[in-house]
Amino acid sequence: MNIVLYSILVLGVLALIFGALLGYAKIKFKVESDPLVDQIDEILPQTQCGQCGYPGCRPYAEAIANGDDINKCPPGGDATIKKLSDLVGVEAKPLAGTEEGEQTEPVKKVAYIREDECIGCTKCIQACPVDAILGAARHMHTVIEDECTGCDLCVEPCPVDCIDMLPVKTRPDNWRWQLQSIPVQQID
Amino acid sequence: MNFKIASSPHTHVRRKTPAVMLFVAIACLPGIAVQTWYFGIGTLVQICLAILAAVAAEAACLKMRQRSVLPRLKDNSALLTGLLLGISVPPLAQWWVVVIGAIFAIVIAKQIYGGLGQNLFNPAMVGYVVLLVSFPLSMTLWVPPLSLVEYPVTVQDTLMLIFTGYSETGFSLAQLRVDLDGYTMATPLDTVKTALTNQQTYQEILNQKVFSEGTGIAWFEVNLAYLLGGLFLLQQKIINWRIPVAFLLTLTLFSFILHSASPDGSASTILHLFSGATMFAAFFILTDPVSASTTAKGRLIYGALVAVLVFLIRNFGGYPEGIAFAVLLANMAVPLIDYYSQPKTYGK
Amino acid sequence: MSPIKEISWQGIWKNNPALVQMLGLCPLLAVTNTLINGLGLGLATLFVLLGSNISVSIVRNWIPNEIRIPVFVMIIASLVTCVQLIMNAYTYQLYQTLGIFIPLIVTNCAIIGRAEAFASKNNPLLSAWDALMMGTGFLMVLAVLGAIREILGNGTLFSGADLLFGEGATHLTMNLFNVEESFLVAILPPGAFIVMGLLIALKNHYDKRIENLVVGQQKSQKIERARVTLESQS
Amino acid sequence: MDSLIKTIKSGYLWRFPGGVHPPQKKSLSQTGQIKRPELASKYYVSLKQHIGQQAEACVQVGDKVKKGQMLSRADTAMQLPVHAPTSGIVTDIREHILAHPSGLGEQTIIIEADGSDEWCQREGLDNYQQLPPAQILDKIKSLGVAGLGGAGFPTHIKNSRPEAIELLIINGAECEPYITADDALMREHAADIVAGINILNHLLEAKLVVIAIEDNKPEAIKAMELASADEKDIIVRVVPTKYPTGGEKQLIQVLTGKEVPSGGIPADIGIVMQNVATAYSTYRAVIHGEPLIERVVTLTGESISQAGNYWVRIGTPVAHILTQAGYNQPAEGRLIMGGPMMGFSIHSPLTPVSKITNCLLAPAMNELPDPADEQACIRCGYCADACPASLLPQQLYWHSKAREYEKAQHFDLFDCIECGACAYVCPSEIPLVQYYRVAKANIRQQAAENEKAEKAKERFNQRQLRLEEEKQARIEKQRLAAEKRKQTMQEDASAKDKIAQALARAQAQKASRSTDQAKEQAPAQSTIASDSKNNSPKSAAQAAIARAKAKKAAAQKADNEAMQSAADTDQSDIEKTAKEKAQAAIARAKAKKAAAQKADNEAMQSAADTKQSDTGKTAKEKAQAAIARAKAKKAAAQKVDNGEHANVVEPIEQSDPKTPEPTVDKPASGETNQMSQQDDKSQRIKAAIAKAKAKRKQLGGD
Repeated sequence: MNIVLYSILVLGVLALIFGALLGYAKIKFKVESDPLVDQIDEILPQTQCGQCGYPGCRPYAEAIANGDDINKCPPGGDATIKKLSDLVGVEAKPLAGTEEGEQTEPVKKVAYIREDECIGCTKCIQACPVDAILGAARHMHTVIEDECTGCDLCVEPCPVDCIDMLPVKTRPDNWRWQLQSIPVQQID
Repeated sequence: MNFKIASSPHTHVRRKTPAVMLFVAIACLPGIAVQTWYFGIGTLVQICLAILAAVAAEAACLKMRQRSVLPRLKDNSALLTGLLLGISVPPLAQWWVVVIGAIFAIVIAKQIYGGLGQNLFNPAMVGYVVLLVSFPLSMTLWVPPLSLVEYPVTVQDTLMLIFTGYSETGFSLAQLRVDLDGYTMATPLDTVKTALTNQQTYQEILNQKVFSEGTGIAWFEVNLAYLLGGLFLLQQKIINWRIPVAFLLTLTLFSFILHSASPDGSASTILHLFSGATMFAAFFILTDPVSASTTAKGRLIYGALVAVLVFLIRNFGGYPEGIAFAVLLANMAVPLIDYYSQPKTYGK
Repeated sequence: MSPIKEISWQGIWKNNPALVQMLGLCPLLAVTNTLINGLGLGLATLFVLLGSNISVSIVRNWIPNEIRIPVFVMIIASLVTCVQLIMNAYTYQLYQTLGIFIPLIVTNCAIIGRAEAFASKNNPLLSAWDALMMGTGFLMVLAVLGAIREILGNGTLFSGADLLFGEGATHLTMNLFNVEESFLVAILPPGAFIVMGLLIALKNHYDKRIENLVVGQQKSQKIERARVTLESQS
Repeated sequence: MDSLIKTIKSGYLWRFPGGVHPPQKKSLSQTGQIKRPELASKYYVSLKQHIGQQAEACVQVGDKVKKGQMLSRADTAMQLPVHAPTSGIVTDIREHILAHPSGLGEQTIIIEADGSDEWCQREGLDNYQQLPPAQILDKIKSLGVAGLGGAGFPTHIKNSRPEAIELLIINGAECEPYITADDALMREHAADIVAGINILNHLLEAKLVVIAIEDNKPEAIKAMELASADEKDIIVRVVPTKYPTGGEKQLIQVLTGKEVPSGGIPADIGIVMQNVATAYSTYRAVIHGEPLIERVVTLTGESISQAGNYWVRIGTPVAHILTQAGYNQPAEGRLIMGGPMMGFSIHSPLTPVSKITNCLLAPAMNELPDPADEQACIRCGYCADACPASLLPQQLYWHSKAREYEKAQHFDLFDCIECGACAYVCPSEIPLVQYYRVAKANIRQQAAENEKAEKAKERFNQRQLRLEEEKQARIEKQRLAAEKRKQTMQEDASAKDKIAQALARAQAQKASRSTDQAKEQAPAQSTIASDSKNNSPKSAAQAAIARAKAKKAAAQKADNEAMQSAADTDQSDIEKTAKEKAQAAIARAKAKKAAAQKADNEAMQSAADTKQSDTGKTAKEKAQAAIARAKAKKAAAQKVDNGEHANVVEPIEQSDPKTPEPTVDKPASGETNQMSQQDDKSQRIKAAIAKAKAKRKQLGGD
């Protein structure tokens, strides 16, 4: 009987001590905020295009932190998914809406307004998430190329379809040494 | 006019990887010749077996991994692995020993890591260590040099021994190991180890028959031959001088210090340098580019590290020869060594 | 898939505690030099897992979140002590062979992992099933590993069956082949790592095959695009 | 520094780590005078030939230019002008392939030579010693002098460093195999080079000038020693032949033992390095006023029968000089601009020679064999032994290949000078340099993208903030207005009228706005409404008003008239105004909100009035508007294969697709006469529709 008594006693005392320790730890080492969202937001391409189903990159970052899929960002492509999977510790999946093995290297694009067709309706200006379109009502608009994220949100609202999404042109300056991909130009 | 597009530089040195491997193999030849001279045709049989097994294993693995087989076999790396392993195995060990070793070396130590260039450990040494650990008996059955053998071992005997375990006349290998005077022979290092644990002094040990003038019979010459091959490699700039030099110097230094401190309780420097696999290891094993360090400083550290480990194992460890273990241990340290021995970049 | 089926699939294959979660590797690698040793430890672990999952599941609603781990450990430790005493009583020789690895079951992450991940969130019945399946998965790996190493190293199978199943099981021991020298590496710890690695590779290989067969059947749904500036227009 | 200069003077040489000794092959082109090929018929002068920004062209197509005339204007410091290589006519300014490994194009001025090769007016600065440095620098800049060694760094910038310069190194090492351009120049123009050096040193006031020449050019060494014998601050230093001794950083290390700090420039340690050819062209520019329009180019390789050095005008297409030098192209040849170690293979025979082209290498089939397939890296470390920058190429390769760019940068990827020594010695024939280039380009790209993303995020957040503020303001305003209304209601009973009015207005606004609702009603209404004047194709035509809008002419016209109608509005009676306004709004383009907002008061009123007036015409207008929107929404996909439509489209299809506008206008204007004044709009619309159709067809045809 003594054994049982001692056992209970010892365990009880231990429980008290460790209980106190745990209580202290809970108060002392409380985690305040979640830095994960910031890290995820860093990885996202900040096009603010909404193709993930969230209004902007930050909301999507929050959603990922709360357990949403990481494969909903078409502008980021596979590279972003891979980085996200490394950060969040989730298995990388193919981009939503595509098949396994399908290449999803995003093509960087810039919006371009065919200025002679623009009627100055300002709709695209209102649609642009980063205020990259200049113009006033009834005056021709134009896209600030450097600020455009290529989200194509301005294309649909345009009533006269005068906005094109053009791939960013490769110039000698931003050429990436892809020797294989160069077409042999035949001039004259 | 259409032009081909290519990346600079447009000119290349004409020495390719297969050639480098072949050079190393060729440099082994003097050592193999001397070894065959002293220990019989068994050495050559083992080498052939090892090479065959290694190349076959490599081909099978490549096939399974769905890689192109022939171009990769042509890089001669499997051949070299087999060769190095074949040299290390006792000449009269049974055939399956070396075959298992070669398969293990190629499959587990090389292909599973991703093939040539990806392996962390020296494949030949992995194979050797697996054999040594698994079949300690077979792997320590070095016959005495032919000149000392009581019963002459013919070519047929050798083949019979390797493939059946018994010689034509029905002797087992253990029986053949008995020399003219009826003593069981072992390698010099083995003898030293056993005798020292039996409280004999080093001078007494030297009187045993395996020794002549401070070095083991046959082993001195074998080492010399490998040294020769190594110098050829150095001259051809196939290997870098840093690893062998660091290795040999450190081994010399440590063994000299210990031998000076206790001349009776430890082997001499000469014995350390010219018996066992010292020279073979210094020029052919340690310099395996894939698993060795690649920075200038790192190579010195790597060579010295192996030497220290060899010295420790030989003198204080359980095995008479410790090169294989030392190499594997140092292999593990290579990424670390390389990381911390980066050269100073220009302008930094 | 019904939850019962799902749990079985998860425990035995998909989320196998040894091959996939890589939990409890210490005893796994240390004792599996023969099939019987593996079976013995596997059964012990299975029993503890079953007990702990049921107990945790029963009391799950009363455990404050902050101290759940200590509570789980306490439950598991008690069960391990029971198992240890039982083995000591009935399979003394096996108890001797397994040695420290029986008490070490307490620290087997597979068990506390199940308590944390499953039992603390599900009802006792499901938890018991989960424990059974996870335990079986673990046991199977132990047994296979032990069998392979035993065959490679000694050329035998079921050697020492009497330790686990009593005297009557002695004839179970099979001598598959005789070699002059055993393949020692298989018995030694490195062999455990190598064989384990190969087992995992094999499993992944089959998974990939299965995946290739199934692939193309499901395609992820299209996402409704959000209009960042929709509300600001109205 | 003084002691260092003493050491340098004593003849001591340091050495740099690594380096390789590829076969020299200089004998192919080393002998003989520098030849002058015939003039080409066309020259392609790229506007950008150097590091820095592209200058703006200052000539126009059709201009007659003289040899040496400035073709582009350099406004900022990092710009350099280009000059006409010969006299002739500017025939085009367009994108043309550039002397760049990418084979991409840049703006290029194309000059058709007239054969007279007539100089423009040149002015030298004979008494440059008396002039302020700024004037000399300006001369150098305006004559387009750039570093002729490799990168083409503008010379005037290098020579106007604010730091005190102790040492001027003239690089005549020319370490790349095959190339002998500098060698030939030194042999033939040593005195001019020394004169150029004097000009450069006059600007820099360095304590010592070292001319470094590799020991495989004995004649050049002799010539330079002879020419500089009288100059006490100039010494000729012979350096051992090893690749890449001619690299800026390596040569500095060999001559001074110092290292240029990572990411820095030689001026940071008091050193400036210029190429011998740069010194020569500086001399030509300052003393003779000749712009940089030609340079020595080595044409070599076993495919060229008359290998040697040539004075080549900048902008000459390589095909021209190759023909002159007797080039027989092998079946699958490469043509390399630059040397075999660092040169790049060019894509087209029309690639022009640029300021940095020092060699054209046309190897025979087995002279420089193509690299075999890349094999596994065996970590042999030969590359590390060969690297002149003491990098670990095998690690860089590893990380570059795995795209672990952070780790690659940790191993100092950006200190790689891409000399190619590592790839030269690699036994596995891995194109190491290519891996580094791709990695560097990707890292730069990534950095640019990150910066852009950061900016986008900031802008997005700012915008969100602004929208939120606006929303608050709107709510506040509405609240105030409601309160005010309440007050007035209580105060004044007669306000009821006003409310009625407001309601009417609101309704009108809604009507004019709700395009989507109108869409459904549109077709039916339109057919009825347009019965009187428009047959069905016509109404369909009206329906496509949106498309019509898409065309410039129509839009402009509409704009003008809408303006006018808007102007008329005030004068004419209310009903008419209303109609005009509505038309204007429609014509202005389905700009739902814009129209609603802008036209606010008037449009609202007019819409209300329109409703009240209830005339057939108004209904028609509305229908048109609705239809237009409907069509706009349905857009391109719908193809109406109406016979009548086809008629309208027909003439356009026959005409040149590039100029549909005038063609379309004709039938449209023909119809105009038959129509009443009020309907000139519908005619316009029709025209526009036709255009839109044509365009769609064109697109479809593509």
